[in-house]
Amino acid sequence: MALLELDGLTKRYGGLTAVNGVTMRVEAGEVRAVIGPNGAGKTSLFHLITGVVPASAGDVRFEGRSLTRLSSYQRCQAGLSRTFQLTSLFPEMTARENCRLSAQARLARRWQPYGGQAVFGEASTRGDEALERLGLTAVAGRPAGLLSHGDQRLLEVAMALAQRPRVLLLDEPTQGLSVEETLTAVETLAGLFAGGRLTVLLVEHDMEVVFRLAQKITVMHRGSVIADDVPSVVKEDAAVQAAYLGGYA
Amino acid sequence: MVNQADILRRTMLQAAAAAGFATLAGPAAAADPIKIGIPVALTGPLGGVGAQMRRACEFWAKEVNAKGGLLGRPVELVIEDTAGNPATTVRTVQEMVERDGIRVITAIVASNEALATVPKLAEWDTIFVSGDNGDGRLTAESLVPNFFRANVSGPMGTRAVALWLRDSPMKNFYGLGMDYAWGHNSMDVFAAEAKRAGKNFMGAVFSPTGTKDFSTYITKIRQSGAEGVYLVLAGDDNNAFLAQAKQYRLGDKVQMLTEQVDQMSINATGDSAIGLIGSSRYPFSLDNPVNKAFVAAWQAEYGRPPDLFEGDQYQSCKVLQAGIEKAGSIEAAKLRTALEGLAVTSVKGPIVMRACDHQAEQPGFIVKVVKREGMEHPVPEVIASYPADRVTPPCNKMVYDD
Amino acid sequence: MDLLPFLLTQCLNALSQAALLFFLGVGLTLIFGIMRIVNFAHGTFYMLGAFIGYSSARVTGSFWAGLVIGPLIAGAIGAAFEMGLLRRLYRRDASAFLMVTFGLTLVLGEIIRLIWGVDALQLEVPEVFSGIVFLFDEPFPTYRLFLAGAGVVVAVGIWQFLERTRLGLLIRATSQNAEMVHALGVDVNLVRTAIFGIGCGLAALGGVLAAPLVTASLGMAGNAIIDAFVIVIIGGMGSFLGSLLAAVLVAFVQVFGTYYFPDFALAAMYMLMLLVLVIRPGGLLGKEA
Amino acid sequence: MRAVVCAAIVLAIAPFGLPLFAMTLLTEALILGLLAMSLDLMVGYTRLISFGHAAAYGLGAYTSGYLLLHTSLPLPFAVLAASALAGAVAIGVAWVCTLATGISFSMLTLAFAQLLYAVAFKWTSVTGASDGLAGIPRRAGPFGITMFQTKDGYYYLVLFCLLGAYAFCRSLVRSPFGAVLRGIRENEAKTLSLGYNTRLYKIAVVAVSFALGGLAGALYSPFAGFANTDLLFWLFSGQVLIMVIVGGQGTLHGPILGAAFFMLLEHVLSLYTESWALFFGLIFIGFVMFAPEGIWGLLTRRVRA
Repeated sequence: MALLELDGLTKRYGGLTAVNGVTMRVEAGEVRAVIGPNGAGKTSLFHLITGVVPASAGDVRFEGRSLTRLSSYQRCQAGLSRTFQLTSLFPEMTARENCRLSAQARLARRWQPYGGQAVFGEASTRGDEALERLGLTAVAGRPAGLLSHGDQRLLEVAMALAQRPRVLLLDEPTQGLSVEETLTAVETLAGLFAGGRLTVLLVEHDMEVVFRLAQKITVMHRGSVIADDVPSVVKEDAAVQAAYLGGYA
Repeated sequence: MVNQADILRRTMLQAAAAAGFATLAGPAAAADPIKIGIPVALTGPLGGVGAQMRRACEFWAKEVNAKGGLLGRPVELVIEDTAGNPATTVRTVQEMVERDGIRVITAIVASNEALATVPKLAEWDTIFVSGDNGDGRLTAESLVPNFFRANVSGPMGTRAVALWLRDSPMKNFYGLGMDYAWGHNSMDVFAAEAKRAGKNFMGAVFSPTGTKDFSTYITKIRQSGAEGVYLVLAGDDNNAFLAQAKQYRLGDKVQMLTEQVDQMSINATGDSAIGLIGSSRYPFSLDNPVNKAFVAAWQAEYGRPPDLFEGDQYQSCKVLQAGIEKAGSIEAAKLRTALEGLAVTSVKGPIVMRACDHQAEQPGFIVKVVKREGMEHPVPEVIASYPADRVTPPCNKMVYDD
Repeated sequence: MDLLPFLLTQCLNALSQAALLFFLGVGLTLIFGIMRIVNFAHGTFYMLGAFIGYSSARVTGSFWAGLVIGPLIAGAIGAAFEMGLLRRLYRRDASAFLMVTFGLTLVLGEIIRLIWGVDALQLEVPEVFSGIVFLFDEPFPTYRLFLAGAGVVVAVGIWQFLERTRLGLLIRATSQNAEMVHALGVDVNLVRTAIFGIGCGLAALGGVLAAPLVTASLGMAGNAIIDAFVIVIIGGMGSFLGSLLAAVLVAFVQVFGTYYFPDFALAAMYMLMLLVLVIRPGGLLGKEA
Repeated sequence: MRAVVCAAIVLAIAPFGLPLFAMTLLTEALILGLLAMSLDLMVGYTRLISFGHAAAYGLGAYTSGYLLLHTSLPLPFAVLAASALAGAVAIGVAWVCTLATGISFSMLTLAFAQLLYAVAFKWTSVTGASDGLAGIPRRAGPFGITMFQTKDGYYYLVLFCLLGAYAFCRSLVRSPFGAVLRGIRENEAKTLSLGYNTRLYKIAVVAVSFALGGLAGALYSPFAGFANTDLLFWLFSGQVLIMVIVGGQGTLHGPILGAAFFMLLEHVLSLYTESWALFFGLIFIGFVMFAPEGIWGLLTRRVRA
């Protein structure tokens, strides 16, 4: 049984079908990228998996359990942590507080309305660990809103990581970064994924990034999956080349 | 209203008394003013009425002080704005009591302000002589020993209208009142009185305070087929209704009757008020020597005759004055005894503050609004008057037996 | 009264009332749509219009002079207020506007009291419209017909203004994206001043037109502002068409609600507002959810 | 923290130094302070801008007034019951209002408060309609305690409630729960995506805020001996919101200062001039223009400088 299974997942907006019967299996420990041209339905797919928008048809299963009826925060509680295409942080909190609040969400007494030293202590430990892994310890005390754009993108990953997720969903982690920032970010992420302990689902535009990070690639085009394999095979796929990679080759 | 010099003077007086000079300081003690609290609505929707009441109090104080004061002491008014808000009124009076040592108040404008204030009078050991508050309950179920009503109450005004109706050929009546305690009380009295007079009361409708569009109410009145409609409206609502009723030509078919007719609303509605019949708590045209002197002095001071609330508040001040003179003090216990059963020759003729429910027995007047040559606005003209014993309700009651 | 004349009378009553509510609401909604300001002082401008209208009519002897002068002066005061104070606050959060317009309400209200006194003042219906027409034998004031007509004229006028004129175009563009308009070299400040002035002027126009029905009094502002809020909220904040729709809806609910359920006259408007908001949190035609 | 302890001590010894009427004003200022502080939980810490906080105050005031007039419940129990009722009603109100966010949320709270106002106007048997409830007693008890019947005793009850509520709120906003509120304030969508059921947190904070606002109202009606529909009117909601902003939102003590400032300024001005509203308004405008961070901000800026 795969960790995360999508079964005929479909989203229709009126006459437009944004996601059309996507079926996909993500195994534990796998780093999977979803790629496709603009409007292919990648971000919509993310929204369907995380429950931000309800699916028109199909099912999302996590560890064999259907998530369809769970709302977005419940899916997160189940172990899916995500980042956003447009950076979404708590700008007035420090980077450390951002991670702490994120980690706190996975603790049983996260809602405790008094005291809370124990909760904060545990959450800080997890948060600091995540900051460390993304190399953000040096800027941990700065307000998130004042960090460089590159650090903000990484901070969002750190926040997701601090939740110790079963599946990490990253929506274009290098979006809007300069060439140099992208390089740094990719190396950091590659280091992070190296141990094989994380299961990652990644939407990405930048082909260099995808081929550097992903073990498996799903290619989407106009809402449908047109290829699903290891990078070397996908690269050679004629349909993919026609639809998408042609522009890069 | 308190200034530094005032506080200083008071402190010195207290010091003198403490030093055992109290007996020697006779003249100084006599100059210690009698302070009267005026917690009156000067801003907000009741500001117009409040301005009249304050004016009457100031006129009275000036008059008294010109004649050497009360008990040989000058009268000092402590005037504060309540904005017509009962909570503010209670706080204001509390402060007057605690800060200025005030033991007598008058000139509260609205009945709900008065109803909020009276339960506290005992705690404050303070006498309150009403000059405007019409709610029948103040001298019935809500009566407290320290409250006195020198003015005409709402039920009394309604009663006067009802007495006038007995002699009128109209048979069928409808009612429009403000959705307010006063509106409901007065309407109840009117309904009961109309039935007793063998008239047909066809029902009433109540509009929320602040209603701006009366068209639907006018439709309802018209549909009822009544010959007369009894109005219990005040302030902006009253003005709006009269203006719109005129635009719908309601007066052509239905005689409008109202609990109180005052010049201020006539001025605000102009010709719309012409033909309106209602009771008046105080019409300035009363023919008696006390009133003639009062109107003349008022005219000299303000260049116009006194309006309803001015006359009624002035009467309250005179009652208070007579009480203080009789008691020789403003101590609540003494003043209360003095006021009970007190007879005064007022602007409305002889009146008696009866002991049983602290309501002043006084006559009722019915006026009709007419246009007069040489006057800018229409004026009320007395068309009937009823003696005190017919207008004043039985003790502690809001309804009448006959 | 038969059913037909009854229905006709009530519908015309509602339409005349809708016109007054529309004048009140549309200015507020325009200001909100463009400037994201909840203008607490809107009711006070309405009241100011009534008082200036009264004085101008008294001095010139013509209601129509008041109808022109009232909105002009109120609009000028509104524009001056925007230039003098509001303009310095656009970088701050919405609470600053709430407070500064609350302050203006107090100041303007007190100035009106000092100038015109506490007594209510009557503005006579203009001679032309002081008569009545008979609808199946039921008298109906021509002034109310005029009000309904004025509502239609002003609504069409504003619509044409927004659609056809350059300023209208800028106003619509600014409500979409102020920075973009600014980048195009347009003085956004000027647009804001204009819209604030126009909004206040519209409120004052409503005030002058309402004065013959309710008299000019110090109680006007408090009543008006909550009505204006309700119209804007039901219609959707910032939506011109929404405020028109809401004014008509509220007027009909009030006129017929008061007739059939007089005990709920006060609650009807708020129940309607709650109902609309629960179904459509952004209001009938609002964009925000 | 030291400043808070100092302020508490000064307030505790105030009855020994202040004249009677000043104590009346101070008591009312503290009650309003409690109300403003309760609103700060929503406005300052969660950015839930409520235009209907008068509903909490009015609910509390009417409930304790009704209980004291018509039952034999001792004063402290009546006050607590009123506070609990306000909190319970808030759960229902918040459940509906949190369907919306931003300005729509504000408008829904306004609609609810106005509906409550309309109900209070019609439900004569309970609310006394336009008359309100008058002559509300400060009943003795429990266990024969008569302390609260005296002026100073009542002041201490109010002070105790305010300090207790302050300690509670302070602990709340610094707790894990408070951290989530802060998250909602800064970025609600993100907070939701982190796995927090933000709507539940919002409903909870509205309930707490209403319970404390209700407590303030419940203390007010036996203090004034009176409750009426003005306490529920939208204008009052606006004033409380302004007290919070003037004082400095998101600080808890700022709004208490704001409330005292608002009330005392209005009071002092109205003593000296009939045109108090003119100066009151001008001072407000001046505040916005020159002291954007509120009274607390102004004070701390002075201290730092």
